[in-house]
Amino acid sequence: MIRIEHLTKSFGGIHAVNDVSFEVERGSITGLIGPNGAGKSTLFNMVAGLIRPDSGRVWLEDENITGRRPHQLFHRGLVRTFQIPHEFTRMSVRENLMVVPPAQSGENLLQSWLRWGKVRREDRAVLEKVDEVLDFLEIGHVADERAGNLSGGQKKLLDLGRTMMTDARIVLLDEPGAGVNRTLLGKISDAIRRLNTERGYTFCLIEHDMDLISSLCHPVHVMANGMLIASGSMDEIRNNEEVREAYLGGGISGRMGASA
Amino acid sequence: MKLLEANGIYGGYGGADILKGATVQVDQDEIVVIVGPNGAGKSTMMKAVFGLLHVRQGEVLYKGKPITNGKPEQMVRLGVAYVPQEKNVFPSLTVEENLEMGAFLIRGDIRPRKEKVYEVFPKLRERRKQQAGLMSGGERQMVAMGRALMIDPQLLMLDEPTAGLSPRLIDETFERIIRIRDLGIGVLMVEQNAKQALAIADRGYVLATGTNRYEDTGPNLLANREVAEMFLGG
Amino acid sequence: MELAGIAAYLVSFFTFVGIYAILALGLNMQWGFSGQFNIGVAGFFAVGAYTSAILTTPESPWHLGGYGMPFLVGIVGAVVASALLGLVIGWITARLRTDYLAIATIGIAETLRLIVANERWLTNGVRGMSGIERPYADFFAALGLSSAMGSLIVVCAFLVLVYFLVERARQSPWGRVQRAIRENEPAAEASGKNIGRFRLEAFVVGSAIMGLGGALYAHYFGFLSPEAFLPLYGTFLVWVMLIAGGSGNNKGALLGAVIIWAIWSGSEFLMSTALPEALSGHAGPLRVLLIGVLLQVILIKRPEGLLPETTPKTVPFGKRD
Amino acid sequence: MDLLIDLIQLSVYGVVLGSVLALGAIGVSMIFGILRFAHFAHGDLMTIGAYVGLSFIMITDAPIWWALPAGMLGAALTALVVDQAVYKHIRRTQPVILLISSFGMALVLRSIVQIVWGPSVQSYPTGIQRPWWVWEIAIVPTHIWIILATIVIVTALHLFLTRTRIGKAMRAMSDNMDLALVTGIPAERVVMITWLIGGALAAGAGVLLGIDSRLTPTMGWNILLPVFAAAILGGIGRPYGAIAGGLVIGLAMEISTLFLEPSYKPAVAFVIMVAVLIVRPQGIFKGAL
Repeated sequence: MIRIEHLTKSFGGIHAVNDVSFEVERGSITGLIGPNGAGKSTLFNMVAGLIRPDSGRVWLEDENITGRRPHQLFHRGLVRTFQIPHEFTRMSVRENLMVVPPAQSGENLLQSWLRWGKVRREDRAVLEKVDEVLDFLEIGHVADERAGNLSGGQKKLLDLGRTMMTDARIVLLDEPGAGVNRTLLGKISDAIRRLNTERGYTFCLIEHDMDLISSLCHPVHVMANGMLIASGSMDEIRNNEEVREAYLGGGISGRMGASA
Repeated sequence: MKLLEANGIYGGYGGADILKGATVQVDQDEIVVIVGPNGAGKSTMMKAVFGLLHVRQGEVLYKGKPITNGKPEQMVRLGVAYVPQEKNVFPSLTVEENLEMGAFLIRGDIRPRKEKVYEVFPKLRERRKQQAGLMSGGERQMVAMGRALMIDPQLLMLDEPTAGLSPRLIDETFERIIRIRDLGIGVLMVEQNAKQALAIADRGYVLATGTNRYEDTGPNLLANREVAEMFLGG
Repeated sequence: MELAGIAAYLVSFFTFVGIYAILALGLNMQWGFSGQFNIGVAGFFAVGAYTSAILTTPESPWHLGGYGMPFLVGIVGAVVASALLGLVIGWITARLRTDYLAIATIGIAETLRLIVANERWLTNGVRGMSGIERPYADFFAALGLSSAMGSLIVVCAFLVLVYFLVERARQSPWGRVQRAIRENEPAAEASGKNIGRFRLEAFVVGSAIMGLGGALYAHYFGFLSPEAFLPLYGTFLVWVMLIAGGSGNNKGALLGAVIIWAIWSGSEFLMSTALPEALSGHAGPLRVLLIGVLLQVILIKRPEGLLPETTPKTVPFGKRD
Repeated sequence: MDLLIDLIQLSVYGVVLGSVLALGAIGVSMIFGILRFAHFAHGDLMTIGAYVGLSFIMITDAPIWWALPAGMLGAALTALVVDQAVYKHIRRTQPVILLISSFGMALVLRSIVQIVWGPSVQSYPTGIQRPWWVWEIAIVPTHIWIILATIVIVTALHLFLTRTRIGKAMRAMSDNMDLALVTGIPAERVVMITWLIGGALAAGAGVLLGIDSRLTPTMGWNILLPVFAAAILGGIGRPYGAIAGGLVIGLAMEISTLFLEPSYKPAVAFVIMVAVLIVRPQGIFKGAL
């Protein structure tokens, strides 16, 4: 579904990402792991349109999406979440989700002024969707809370909820488990799995929590020093000597570049 | 009496706690390493100890005296120096000026201290008039550590001192850390290069999801099969 | 004071409040909703005022004009002209960080004031434009009302219209996106919103509303000179009103306009009567000092204003437990 | 030929104006570097400095140049008081709140000037200025003194920033506030010193401007825009760039009078600034505190 071809990016002469290629299959939950500074986030940001690659291409289906802005990618069905949750701080949780659906006619100011009835009708439909998402994520009890007051894990769920408010079916998750306690982590991974099996979402995620990776992801790609060093199932990865070295440090030369 | 004790620390960046009862202790003359998966709260622990993050519960003791939620300035006065992970030099200042900033709180002649740092890092003497921002990653790390040594600390806290360095420089850095320890300075550091760090450590802690999982001598932790597993799960 | 005097005073008081409330609502659109820092309100105010004045006044040897257009054409002209100005400035400053936007907007306002003061063919310069009529006076005279009263009614009518439009904008999905962009730009972009477009829209509509305020001022006051568009009157008071009332909250903007104008005009009255003789020559600066200190106190003690921003009632039906 | 003479003559004026702008812009730049906001009351600090200097020499009957240290002291203390009374309390909120506050503070300072010194135009007793003629260029003695005074002040600042402990700490804080804190640099004290120096530099600009022309309560506000333009042109947060920025803006403003009404001078500065912001939002000159 997403095809990454020979992506390369340097910062100040250091290869953060060096000629990486792989594919994210439709309907998969693809994992991307690697030690800090391996270039995972840089790669992610290139796919998500925040950083322009020095060379290489990103394809979505058969369309070249290299260098597209995030809002353009959004309208092609590709959305992302952030490592540190990005909530709309002083807006309620419900509003946070209501912002997302594209092509709301009320986003046009003239329509809002002149066709209030239609705008309200649409809002009602959006609200129903919001409530459904809140129920799905089991955070309905904080719907009227300011998003800034949520706990870190709840914000992660809200981030995931925002992706559910779209028609997008390919979601890039940047460390969905970072800084989240065990209980919520279970909830998050559960939500990801259900979205994948029940609703046909495709996920590509960066994660450090190996439990989450091994329970969810297939296949898993491993990066180190800006390069792809292994791909396969979690079991194959686990028995790969090079991966072991990369994670425990020492063996791999030139471990440089942007931090994850 | 321990040099530093941080017992049962709870805290985070607002919202949920990242640290959930983590404990770390350092003696004089020892290198203590904190390792663990990302998001375990390693760097957070360092910040909590140094007063950069609010400790919600638990206590930090320095030479037996409580210093929980002290100001960084106070820590420096007590003789604790901290080197953050990134952006740990003043880029527009020269090497020498960076060192002088390290000794900002010291009254009196700081030249002997500078000399002492130049002895540990001879390269810095050659480059003392150079702007720190124009130096390589390895050299910057030397400047950062030299800056921290200027207060003649009893405890040196290093947050991932080898991040982004090549293997040769990593080895050099660890050698220097051993020399610093041999000067009688306690070293507390967080490391991603767990294998090497544990190899030089007198003691190590493995942190996961904000709590202590393992605590042992460096070599013992290295030999521990379960600890190795932690980095790849399962 | 006689009853008639009090009544006349109240009419003038509320007319000014109405005009300032319109300006504050325009600023709320830019700052309160969208987080765009415009301290060149006076510039848009001036463009609106002069545009309507030039379009509607009879021919004069002293300045451009003689088009003798109807009142509503003047109003529309003012709105369009200030919207166009907002479009140009908003487009130039779209990529700038807050501080630069602030400097750029005050720069354009000061430059416009220089043009107004120096281009005598256009505006009669510092001598000002006089004889701007209240074209609605005849209509109200027929109803037995004074033209001052007529001005108040006209201003209030426009205020109601503007309030309605701005409040609906706030409650609409459009306003929701504006607040989302203000709160977290990367997340808004990741949610598929074209940030540049939304920003520009808020800036342009806010500018147009300020232009409308300018036009109403011109017809009410009947005389325009660069003095009226000093940053003090045109920009500073409006900002204090919005901050005091509560930025992001349209009712706050209204409340701020009433309270601050009451303090501002009340202080004039107070100082003309109660000031010791030695200070009587300093009434003007003392009033500015008072408002300036008031702003600092609000920023320190209650930065969210008297009426803090609220969440719009997005839920037309209550599904919540 | 005449055009060339005009051009040179205007360039001399431009350097004089540029000196004044540079002193103001350095202060704006320093405050931005450390506190991260554009200080809108800076022009009115200039005004305060000019008036304090004038009062000092009037009261003590001292020679005119004594106005410079007196005004600098007065404005430095004013800046410190303003910071401690107001800015200090809102420093932990968003920088934009400081921006609004300083905009209000500009009016507060101006009204204080009006109350203390009155609204009328005043001037320094420079006496009759007999120009020296070099070729066909008139050079007024005070202009030489203004440029020299600027050089002295800038040199002193340079020595302060590069030779003293506290000066280096200021540069360190503008480089990296977080690192400065963990190094043990006392941030509040450095901020206070920043205000003292920023205020003193503003007053330097104000007194020199007052000597060159006249004093009005709005003199500082009227020159604020060119000062900002100079700071932005130099790369805001970079004081040495501000010097170059000041000279470029000063020259452009004076030379523009060849073909524009002199009253449009601030607009010229503004247009240059906008052009710079469009092309290079970071400013033109590279350098650091």
